[in-house]
Amino acid sequence: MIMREITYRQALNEAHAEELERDPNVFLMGEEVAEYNGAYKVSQGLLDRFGAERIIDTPISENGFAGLGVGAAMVGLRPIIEFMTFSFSLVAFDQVVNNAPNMLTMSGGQFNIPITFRGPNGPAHQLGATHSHATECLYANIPGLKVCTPATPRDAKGLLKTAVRDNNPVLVLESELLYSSKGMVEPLDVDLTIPLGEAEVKREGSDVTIICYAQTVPLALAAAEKLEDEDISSEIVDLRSIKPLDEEAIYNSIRKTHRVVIVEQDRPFCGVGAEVCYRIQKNIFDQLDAPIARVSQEDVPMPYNEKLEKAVLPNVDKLIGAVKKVCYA
Amino acid sequence: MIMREITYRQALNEAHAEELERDPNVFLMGEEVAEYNGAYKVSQGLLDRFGAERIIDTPISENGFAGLGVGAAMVGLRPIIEFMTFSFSLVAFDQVVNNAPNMLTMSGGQFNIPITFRGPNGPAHQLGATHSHATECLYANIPGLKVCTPATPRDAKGLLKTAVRDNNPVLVLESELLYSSKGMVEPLDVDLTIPLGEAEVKREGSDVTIICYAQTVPLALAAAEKLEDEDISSEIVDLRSIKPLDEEAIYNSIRKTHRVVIVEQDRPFCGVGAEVCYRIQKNIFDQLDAPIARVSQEDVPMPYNEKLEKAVLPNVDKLIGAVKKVCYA
Amino acid sequence: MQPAERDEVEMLSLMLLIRRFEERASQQYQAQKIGGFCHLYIGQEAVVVGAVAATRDDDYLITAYRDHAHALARGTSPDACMAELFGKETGCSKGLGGSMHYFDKARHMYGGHAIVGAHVPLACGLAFACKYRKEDRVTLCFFGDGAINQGAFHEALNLAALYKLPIVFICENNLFAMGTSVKRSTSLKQIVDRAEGYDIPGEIVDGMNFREVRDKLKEVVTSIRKEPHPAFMEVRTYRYRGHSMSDPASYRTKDELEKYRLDDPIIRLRAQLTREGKLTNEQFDNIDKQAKQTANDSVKFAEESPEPPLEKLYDYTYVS
Amino acid sequence: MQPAERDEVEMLSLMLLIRRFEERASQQYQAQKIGGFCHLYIGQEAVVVGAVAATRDDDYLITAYRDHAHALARGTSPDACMAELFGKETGCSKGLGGSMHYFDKARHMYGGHAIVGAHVPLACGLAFACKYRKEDRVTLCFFGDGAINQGAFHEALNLAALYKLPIVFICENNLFAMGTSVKRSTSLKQIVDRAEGYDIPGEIVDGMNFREVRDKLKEVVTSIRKEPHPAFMEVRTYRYRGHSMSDPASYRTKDELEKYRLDDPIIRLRAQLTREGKLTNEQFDNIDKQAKQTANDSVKFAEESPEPPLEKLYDYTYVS
Ligand SMILES: Cc1ncc(C[n+]2csc(CCOP(=O)(O)OP(=O)(O)O)c2C)c(N)n1
Ligand SMILES: Cc1ncc(C[n+]2csc(CCOP(=O)(O)OP(=O)(O)O)c2C)c(N)n1
Ligand SMILES: [Mg+2]
Ligand SMILES: [Mg+2]
Repeated sequence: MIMREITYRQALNEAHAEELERDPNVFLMGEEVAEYNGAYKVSQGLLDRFGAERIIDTPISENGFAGLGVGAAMVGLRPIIEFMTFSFSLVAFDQVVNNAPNMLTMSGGQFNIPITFRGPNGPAHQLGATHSHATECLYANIPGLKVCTPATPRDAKGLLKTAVRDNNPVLVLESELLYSSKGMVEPLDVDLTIPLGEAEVKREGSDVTIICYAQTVPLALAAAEKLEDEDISSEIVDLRSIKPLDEEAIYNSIRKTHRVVIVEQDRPFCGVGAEVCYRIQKNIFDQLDAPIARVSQEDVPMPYNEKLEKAVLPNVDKLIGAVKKVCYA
Repeated sequence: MIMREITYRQALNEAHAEELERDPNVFLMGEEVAEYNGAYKVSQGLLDRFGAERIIDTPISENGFAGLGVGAAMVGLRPIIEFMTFSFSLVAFDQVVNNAPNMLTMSGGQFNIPITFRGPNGPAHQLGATHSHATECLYANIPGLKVCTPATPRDAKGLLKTAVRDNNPVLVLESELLYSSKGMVEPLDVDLTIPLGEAEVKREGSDVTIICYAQTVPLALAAAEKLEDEDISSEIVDLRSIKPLDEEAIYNSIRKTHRVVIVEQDRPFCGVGAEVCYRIQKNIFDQLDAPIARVSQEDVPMPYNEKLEKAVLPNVDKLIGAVKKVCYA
Repeated sequence: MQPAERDEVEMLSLMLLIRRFEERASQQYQAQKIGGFCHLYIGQEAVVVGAVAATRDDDYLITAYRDHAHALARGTSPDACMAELFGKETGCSKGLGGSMHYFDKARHMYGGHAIVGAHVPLACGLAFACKYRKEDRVTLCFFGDGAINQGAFHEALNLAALYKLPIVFICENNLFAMGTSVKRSTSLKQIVDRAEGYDIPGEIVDGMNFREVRDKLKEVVTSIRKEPHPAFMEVRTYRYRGHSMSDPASYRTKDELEKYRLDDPIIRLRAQLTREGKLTNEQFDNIDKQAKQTANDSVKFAEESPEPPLEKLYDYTYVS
Repeated sequence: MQPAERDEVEMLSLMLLIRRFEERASQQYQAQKIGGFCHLYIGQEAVVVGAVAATRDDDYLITAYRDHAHALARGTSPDACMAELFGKETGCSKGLGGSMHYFDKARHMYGGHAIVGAHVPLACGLAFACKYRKEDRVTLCFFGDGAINQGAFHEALNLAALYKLPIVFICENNLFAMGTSVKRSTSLKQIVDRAEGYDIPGEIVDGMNFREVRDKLKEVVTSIRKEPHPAFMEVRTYRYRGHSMSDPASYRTKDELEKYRLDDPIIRLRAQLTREGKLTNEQFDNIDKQAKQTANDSVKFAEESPEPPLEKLYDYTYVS
């Protein structure tokens, strides 16, 4: 099997095409997904290939079309709803957190909602306070939703395909800054799926476990390189899914390293790292040789200025600082 | 000074009346707040006293009137926006998490937003999946918002009055199930305010610290009584404000007890308890004699059936179980 | 496939069943056998029964939280409906949904939704699916006069018009949203005018008159089946009871209520049928007796039904 | 207090300044001196300048992210505007807002808002405050044709009509929302028809004609000052550039663009003034030279301005 090097964008595009091909119940709906080929070109060529009945442009009505998707899913269609960014999903919050995940319970098990909400999530570059939301912790709080955060082209393709086939509402939180990044992916004739709820060790190490996901994966890998120079060996655990959370993978790594830093792209207060930290200390408290550290955003609205934005975001230096602190504690 | 025993509802009503009286810029807006005197009668009599220009009924347009409030606050009015329940604030999520808290940053400090969003929050009794949201962790994630959760009539009055005078957006998360509860409050001629960000020790103890807020405060007090019988002495720390969080009060108690249980009314994943746990283990790791335990909702959509609802919610038995576990660990 | 003309006496029986069922429910609520919110439809029966009379059993139906009648009209058993209120496992939503969340998949009843306006986009999704699959079903989407001021309603109407979805938006205008009269919530002289803002054809219908609801809707549905498009109906009706069980409804006068009671949809259809010689007093009394019996039986059924077992608590969050 | 008639030559200068400013901004964006999103108003200048000419300096103004012109028209200095794009501390939002978030409190410019439709309720709040305080200001709320399909827009219009707020909703209909034409996003023949659904008086205005915008708005504003009420204007205009700096705008034809260019609002007002003997070619050239100079100077100012200091990062989350 000869792997190919493709972009994250291309990987997502292939995932769409393959699932649209596979199942006539799958359709893609969102702003500018069809004629414009996607604001970030993820849906390039899909309109030409699958036609206007399955690749559907919408008005700027996120709440409306998210809800339309949920309704269609009630009768067995499998909508892929693109939010141009997940910052705009906040105007559709009610549909995503009420109608999609609660339907199964409210109907006593009669209606599951096989829907995928996807699009870029988290800060990109100088987009300011309203366009930089990292929504993973908000949505992971909601029972009935699944949330995944691919960091590589391979994960992007495999997780999106799995999401589309999942019989529950799944959020695929992509990253604008990763769309052009490249990575090795199975050939086109392989039906690549990656299970939700399986973390991946992206690098083995013995001194410290760095837990990361999405945009913080390349960041963690870069930090690990530098830490190597200082004789600190980092194990990089990419969560890939936030919910369900692969606790075993986390614990297995910590049983080796006994030290943990969580680097997350969201805001600190009730962020993903807080939950991961709670579970670690609850379940393997005795394995910890130092307090768990987190690197996340500063708890301020995102400023436009580039220097300030950088100061708000997690970065390699902050991560290295945190790793050293837990290693020398 | 002779304290009076009044209900939580009455305390909120007094807070409104006093602030409306004090400052002509204050007005109250929401569904059924005026002619109906409030869905839960919190605004009883205010229309008669302050007139239709200041006590304003709205259509069922939460996003619209929440935004209207933010706009009015831009030019110096001090709106109190009532959500009939915070479950309905989810249709106004964008206004609450984008326009209210980001304006100060986006405008480079020109526009602060002195607005109060208030109403009952969290599960009440058999209201089902869409009407039982505990939103505190969602809103506390957002920089620029302040979030408080009064558990007693005195706190309700004092915190609401402080919120209205605060120059930032503040959420006062009340509890439907507490509206009729009673407690001692200062006489009417005392201008009672309680600072945001100050926890209160509601009961002193030495063996374990129970951190609670809102509906879990009476629950914690009840558990403490029972635990007393088994010779476990619990210190009850009522957070009162979720954000800002009174870390010192938490640490002071733990330095005495070395054991912690957090009992929260929200859902577990990325809940308030996760954040509190992270901070404790980060800042006073060495003081802990046992892993931190949390009692929160089960991570499922709220069922209507009473027995199942009870099983989802934190309760005295679950809390006692958790306390014993950390005490005998 | 056109539906067989539904028998009017049967439809009258259905209205009576709904009324008697809700009267029992109201008593049981007061006896604290039922929890949470409970909103009664009493007075509005002709709306949904008229709609059901005009449509096929496989057309899609979705509504808000005032939903008992909608399930009963679609044929969900009164037993399952009452058991749902009691939170029992035999309920139409297994006791997990409650009064506001009746669902019946087999009868194409898609709920029972409690966030005002939020189900209107769902309705568009149902209609979208029909069009996507080239089925000739029509979706009936019921909502209150208060819902039209929600953003979700607005976005949904535009989407339906844009995509030419086969859907009828049925506004059950009972003059009030809780204690707020339409005049105080809506900037319009008549609600139906809002449909124009989406280029959707609209009509005003007398919701106390079963035949008018049925006939006007039939016309609309026939047109939609020929060529999918949305339509809007403002159906004027009245709820005799408070908004929910806890509302004394002191925002309106006794006179107003009495005026509407005189126009009662059940009395009206009964009178029409009697006048036309299709129904005797004796027959009516029998029907009513039967309705009461069924309602009483449903209470017994609900009482004797088991609660959902605790261990099922985790079974409804995700499916595999 | 009625505003003094604003000098038309001055208004022409303002339009030229806006255009030259944005041309410079565009160059600087391409030179990567400016980050994030940047949306140009080129072609639409007559809309906001016409509006400003019809109103007082103390009337309230609020708009979406395509906001450079709105601040400049209100008198915010080009230096502060350019510095904002550069993320500098001397910017009109201290470099924290960027292109989409221009604010100028002193000039009653309330932003600069980037979530489509979400500022329309804010505008209602501004107008509400005026009415609450019994001031006779009018609020001008600008938004795009794409915004009218957001729930927030809908709820706001109903609230404005219900509370009789002194506000003009100005839809800058430039025919496209990103790559989506109005025909593909909106179920209506003309946008202004949507105002009827709220019983708000509406008008269509030629947005390429400064005088028409000014005169029609003046009429509306005079009526509102007498007795507060909302009004709606669909102003037809065109943006010459792509949606944002990264959009090649391949969804429209060169011919269409050329047609609108011939109708350029600056050329048109210039021709009118020249014809009427109020402006010579030489004067125009001088004005334009001045506009270019001001724009160039603003780039220099922005370049030389300091960045906001790092330690201020925490100063803008809460005030005391
Ligand atoms: C978004 C939202 N806001 C508020 C409520 C509370 N609420 C429930 S029903 C109701 C009134 C609805 O009136 P209407 O739409 O006319 O329906 P009716 O009850 O008359 O059938 C309100 C305000 C809610 N459920 N959802
Ligand atoms: C809620 C929301 N959805 C999507 C976007 C992305 N977006 C930004 S501008 C725009 C198009 C808006 O078009 P229009 O309202 O016509 O204004 P114009 O750009 O033409 O001035 C879109 C889709 C957004 N900012 N907010
Ligand atoms: Mg109603
Ligand atoms: Mg436009």
